[in-house]
Amino acid sequence: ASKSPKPKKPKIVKLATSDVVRIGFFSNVTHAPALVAQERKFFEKYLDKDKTKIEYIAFNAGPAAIEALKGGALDVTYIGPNPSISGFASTRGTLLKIISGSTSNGAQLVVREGINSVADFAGKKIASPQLGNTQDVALRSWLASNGFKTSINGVGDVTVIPTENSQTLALFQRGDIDGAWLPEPWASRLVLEAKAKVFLDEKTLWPNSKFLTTNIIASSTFLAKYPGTVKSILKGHLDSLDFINKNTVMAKDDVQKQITKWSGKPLADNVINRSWLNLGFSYEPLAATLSKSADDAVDAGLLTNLGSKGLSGIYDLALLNQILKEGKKKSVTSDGLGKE
Amino acid sequence: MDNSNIDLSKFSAGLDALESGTSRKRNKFASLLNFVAPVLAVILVILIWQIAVYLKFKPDYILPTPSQVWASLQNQWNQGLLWHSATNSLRRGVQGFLIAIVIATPIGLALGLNKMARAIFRPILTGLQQLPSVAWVPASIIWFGLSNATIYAVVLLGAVPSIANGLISGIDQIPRIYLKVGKVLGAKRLVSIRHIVLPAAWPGYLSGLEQGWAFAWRSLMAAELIAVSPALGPGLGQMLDTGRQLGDMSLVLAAIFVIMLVGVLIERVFFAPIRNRTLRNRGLG
Amino acid sequence: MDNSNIDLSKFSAGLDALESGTSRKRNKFASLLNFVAPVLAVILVILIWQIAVYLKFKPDYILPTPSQVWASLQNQWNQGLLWHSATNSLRRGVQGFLIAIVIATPIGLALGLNKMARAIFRPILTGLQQLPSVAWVPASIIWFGLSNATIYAVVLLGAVPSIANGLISGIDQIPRIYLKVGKVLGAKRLVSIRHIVLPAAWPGYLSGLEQGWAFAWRSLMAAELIAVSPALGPGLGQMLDTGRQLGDMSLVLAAIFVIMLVGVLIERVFFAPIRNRTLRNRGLG
Amino acid sequence: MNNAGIAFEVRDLTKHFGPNEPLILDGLNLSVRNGELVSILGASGCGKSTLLNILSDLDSASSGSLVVNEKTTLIFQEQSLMPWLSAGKNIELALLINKYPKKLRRKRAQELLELVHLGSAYDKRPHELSGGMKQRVAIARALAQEKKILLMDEPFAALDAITRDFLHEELISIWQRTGITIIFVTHNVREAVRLGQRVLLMSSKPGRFLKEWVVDIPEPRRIDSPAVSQLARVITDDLREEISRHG
Amino acid sequence: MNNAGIAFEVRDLTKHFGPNEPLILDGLNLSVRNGELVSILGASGCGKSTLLNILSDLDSASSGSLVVNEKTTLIFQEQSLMPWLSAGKNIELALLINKYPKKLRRKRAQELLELVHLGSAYDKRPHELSGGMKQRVAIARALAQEKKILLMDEPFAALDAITRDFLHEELISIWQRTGITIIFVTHNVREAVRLGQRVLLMSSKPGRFLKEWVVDIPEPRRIDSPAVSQLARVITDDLREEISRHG
Ligand SMILES: Nc1ncnc2c1ncn2[C@@H]1O[C@H](COP(=O)(O)OP(=O)(O)OP(=O)(O)O)[C@@H](O)[C@H]1O
Ligand SMILES: Nc1ncnc2c1ncn2[C@@H]1O[C@H](COP(=O)(O)OP(=O)(O)OP(=O)(O)O)[C@@H](O)[C@H]1O
Ligand SMILES: [Mg+2]
Ligand SMILES: [Mg+2]
Repeated sequence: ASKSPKPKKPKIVKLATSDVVRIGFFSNVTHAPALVAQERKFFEKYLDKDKTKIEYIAFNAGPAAIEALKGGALDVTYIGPNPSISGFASTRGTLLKIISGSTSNGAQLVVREGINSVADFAGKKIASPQLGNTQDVALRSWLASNGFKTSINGVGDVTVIPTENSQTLALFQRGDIDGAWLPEPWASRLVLEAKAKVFLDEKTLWPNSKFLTTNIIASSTFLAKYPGTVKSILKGHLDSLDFINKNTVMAKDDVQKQITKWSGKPLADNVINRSWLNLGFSYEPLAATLSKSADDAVDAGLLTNLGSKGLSGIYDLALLNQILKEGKKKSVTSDGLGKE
Repeated sequence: MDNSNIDLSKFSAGLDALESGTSRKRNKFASLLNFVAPVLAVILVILIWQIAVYLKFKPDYILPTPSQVWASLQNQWNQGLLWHSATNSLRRGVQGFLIAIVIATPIGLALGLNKMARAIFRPILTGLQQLPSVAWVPASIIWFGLSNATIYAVVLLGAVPSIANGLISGIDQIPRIYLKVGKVLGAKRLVSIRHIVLPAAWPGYLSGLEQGWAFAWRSLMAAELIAVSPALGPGLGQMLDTGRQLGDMSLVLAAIFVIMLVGVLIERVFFAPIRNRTLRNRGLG
Repeated sequence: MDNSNIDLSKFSAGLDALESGTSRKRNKFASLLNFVAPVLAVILVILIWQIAVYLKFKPDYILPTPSQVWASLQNQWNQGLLWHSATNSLRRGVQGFLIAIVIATPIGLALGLNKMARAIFRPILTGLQQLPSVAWVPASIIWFGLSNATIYAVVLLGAVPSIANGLISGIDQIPRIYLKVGKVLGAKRLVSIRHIVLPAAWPGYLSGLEQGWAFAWRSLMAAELIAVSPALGPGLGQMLDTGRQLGDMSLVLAAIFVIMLVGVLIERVFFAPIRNRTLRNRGLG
Repeated sequence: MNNAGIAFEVRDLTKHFGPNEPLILDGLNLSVRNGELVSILGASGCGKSTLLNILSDLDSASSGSLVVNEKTTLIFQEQSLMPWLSAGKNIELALLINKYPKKLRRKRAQELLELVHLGSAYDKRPHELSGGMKQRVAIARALAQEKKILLMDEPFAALDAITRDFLHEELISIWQRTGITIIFVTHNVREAVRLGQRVLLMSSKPGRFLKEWVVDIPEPRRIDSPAVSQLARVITDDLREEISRHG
Repeated sequence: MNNAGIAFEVRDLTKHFGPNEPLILDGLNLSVRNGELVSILGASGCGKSTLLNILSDLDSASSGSLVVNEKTTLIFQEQSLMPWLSAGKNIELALLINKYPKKLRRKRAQELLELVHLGSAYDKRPHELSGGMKQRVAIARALAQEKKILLMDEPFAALDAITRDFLHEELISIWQRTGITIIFVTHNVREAVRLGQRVLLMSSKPGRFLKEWVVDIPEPRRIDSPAVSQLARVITDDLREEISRHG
């Protein structure tokens, strides 16, 4: 335990560190903590730069990140809950551990003018980002709880159309779909660019109005071998979260800079502003929401390879809790799904 | 060949490509070979695969066993997805390909026969051929929305330039004597195209068609990812993507297997007989 | 032709394809045309586009104006991304393609010349050709990690089957007389391949190479989506995808434009001269 | 127009293949009346095929004037059957293009094949025919077109003496019956004399007509008759002189 | 092995193209000594080219035995130059394959082209050559190989009488100088007599050797000499009889 916010080194030395650490992320507003940490060099702060080199790798989608993890080409990555679960399930729990939360909330059901009540959904077409992902599952279970039948191939009282977010905007503009359950920044873009209106914010459906959007995973082998390095990254991550929550304007600016750096083009200002309002940035793993969405997915027949053990062992929050304890903060729980 | 007694009943095996292929016996053997050999190839692949699995070369979530892949296939089958996806994809692929032929052939003919048209439009055609299918997806969705038209648009934009370019190079390779004969016989434009240019360019065109089919089929796999919707129905591309999303290598391999299978089937059932007949008829078999 | 006085200084324009192409004057005109015409084509396209924009045919987030696309290009340029991406992609594409030629040519030769090998392995080759590049991505990442090797693997798996199949069908179309001449001259296996089979199959092989390049380039665009890292660097595929992800049609069109441009450039600088020389040399120009 | 007048006329025709290439034909003049049968002789490479190509509009002259008053067809010196069609279908293609009634085509093609002694070759592909057989199918195909001017480029070169004799008679009989104009290029001097009303000798480098013999031996001529032999000998001597001029 | 013994021997050779096809060659017997020059005559389509193909191992016989004691080469009846090589390079290819020293190839190719009166055609592509010129390049290419057995399938068919005469003399001189074995297929009966030590007449349907004439006219023979003409007339009569048997 240290007194100043800047940690001293002694504890780190005890844990093994790697020569290089490869950190994955998406250049996307939901990965803001990764982007801000890069811009402000928070990871570098805790990693002895002579000993450990950082490689940042930007992914476009979850599967490639998981494949890179499987191929040993990636050590730690920011990623959504669904690829985390499928990566865990498809390797019977051997591939990865969730080591911290990062982002929560920021998904909304947006609809076109004229849909004012639940009853208006009958016969409508609603898009989701991807078959079996968090929003897709949430949409289906919400519809079910309101008495609408849906099916995986779409046919039902309400047609659920999983399609890529970028296409959702075009389809909505064309009038091919009547609404969509979308994460940020897409919910904001539909509202701002296509005059959609918010029918429902997903967080209202969750206990404490919080659900998981992005977390950090580490390769199990890397975590076992180099806990020191992982711990340093987590410290950087916590600094980044801290910075984001205290300096909204600067953080947004950092995010825009990084997005521009990696993809050549920033988000529109009104889009990032509106998205930001809907997102929460915290290390809380929100393990309960993870297991609930896994259960929902299994119920919907969308997660077939989850073994009898379920998600147990997916979390390893020991390092995070160590740091929290060092910072005299309340430790977090894995809700029975792994080390704390 | 000095002092050697040439055994006439056998033909020196080394120069297969040279055979005139007139012997029926040889043909029968060849057609049997043509059907048995691919099976052999598959068995070979599975054998190597199984050995690699036995050697525990990679964990099974990276290199699943044949039986795991088989189980994935069965699972898809039981859900009714496999048959539905395969037939859906096949239908779309074949329809898209046929439409592509209908569109590409006049384009290829026009550019093949007219130097001016070729100079102006061939770069555009070649440019279009260079574009990945995914480039067409946004535009197609905007134009055609969530309908099969979107999928066909992507397939067509993939296959048409390739087929047209194949026909153009087929026309380029026509020995000049046939065009001269056509002119001397007094063939007018259309008759000449129908009876001289197309048949003379046919071998080259046919190989353009095969490449075009591959383009069509691959573009289709990309197009099928656009959305899961009742209007579109499932497809093999979707199945492959699901496997990827779930990180389920045995499903990925199962999808790859079916995609290859359908592709090879098309080649065997459609292209191979036409190709063999063409070559045989022209004394090239 | 009854009673008609044929003007000798002109040649009936209709039968372009028939010309013997020996006139230098015509050749000069042709090569000028070859360089001016594509520019004409581009101007034409931009004109139609601009008119469509003026007619307010579609809102500008769907159909951006040429100047918006230009602005996107400039923006990418200013970021240093455009030049970096284009050269990165071009280098990878060309290198991958060259490696693909080196791998595909012996395969094509072996399957083209040996009936047994062809019967067994061609279905596999054709099957591989049918697979969308994205099918290779998981396996490649797992094998080669996030390195250029992964990208090359995807490019090779896209281009090799196409080039090999092109060579096989080029060999199939060799008039038998040349192989016979080779045998009568006493050419052994390798000499025969080098001096007879390859040159005789060359026109067909060349068109296979062009298709193979398109496959390589398109596969590259897919492979570049895997990830961006200092080890990989940006590429045009990435640029296209960014446009898609952002729903930014002017960036999408800008990327399409650059991808087409590089593709057409390769065709103009590399393939067109070889093709024209080949045809001219054989009296097919 | 059939009995009188000019079938085609060539005046001061020159030809070179490219601006820096030598003249192949230089100031060539030729006028052929309707219904004439003219033989052309000349050294290998002197430009006979080039002239026939120009007459049939397959190639253009570099300068000079050319008037062709009738439809022409050409029997090529090289193999010219379509490899994707059987012998019979090759002939039917000519009939089709010339709008011969569909129902009668097969019968007509068979007749023409029989004319060239290939009655049983209808279904054979070109690659299954011998060199001489291919040549004969090409002759039958040319006859199928019934054009007013028939240009023949060494049509009988691959035929044995007997078949050739027989086809000489057939050709003369068709010519007499239909009154078509025939230009017959050959290397066989006796054949030229046997068939031609006139025999033209072409020079080489550049090609132009050097000499002309009017053959007034009455039909039926025989190729081994003394009259034919004698004129052939005279012409051969001229040909030898012409060729030796160039080495 | 050069002066005595058998160059090749064919016994009871049969050939058909496919099980239900008629026999093209049936029980053909032929024995040729080293250094012989044998002419073969026969109707168009009787199987001459088929026989040469079998002798050069391009095709297989259906039954019978064949012993070939020397390396053979063949001049094809059809156009056989590689279209992607110039005339000179076509010859150099033959030299290359036969391991002729690299440095001397160009010179040797030029010599051979001059031998066939095409000294200035080195850089011409096949499509820029006339029919007769192509044939002569093919002859030069065959000579470049210096094989012990030279099979010639109507090699002079597209040449004018004078060039042909000249090449007859060249061929005889090469033959006398090198002692190679030559099989010469032709339709020109006088040519067969002019060149051959023996002249063989082949029947058709099925092909087999009908008759044989030993030509004992001393060299230098002239194609228009009475002795040659007389024998030619005798053979032509036999040929006519044979062909008329089949219609
Ligand atoms: N496309 C071409 N390009 C260049 N030169 C050519 C071309 N075609 C023909 N020639 C040349 O023109 C000359 C005449 O050729 P042509 O074919 O007319 O001769 P020919 O009289 O028919 O000879 P042969 O009796 O051998 O057939 C030859 O010297 C030939 O090399
Ligand atoms: N590939 C083939 N398939 C079927 N029949 C063939 C094939 N090749 C040749 N023939 C037949 O064999 C016979 C002999 O042909 P070949 O070419 O040997 O004749 P040839 O004596 O050389 O005649 P020519 O003097 O006309 O060249 C012909 O009747 C021909 O139709
Ligand atoms: Mg000629
Ligand atoms: Mg023959």
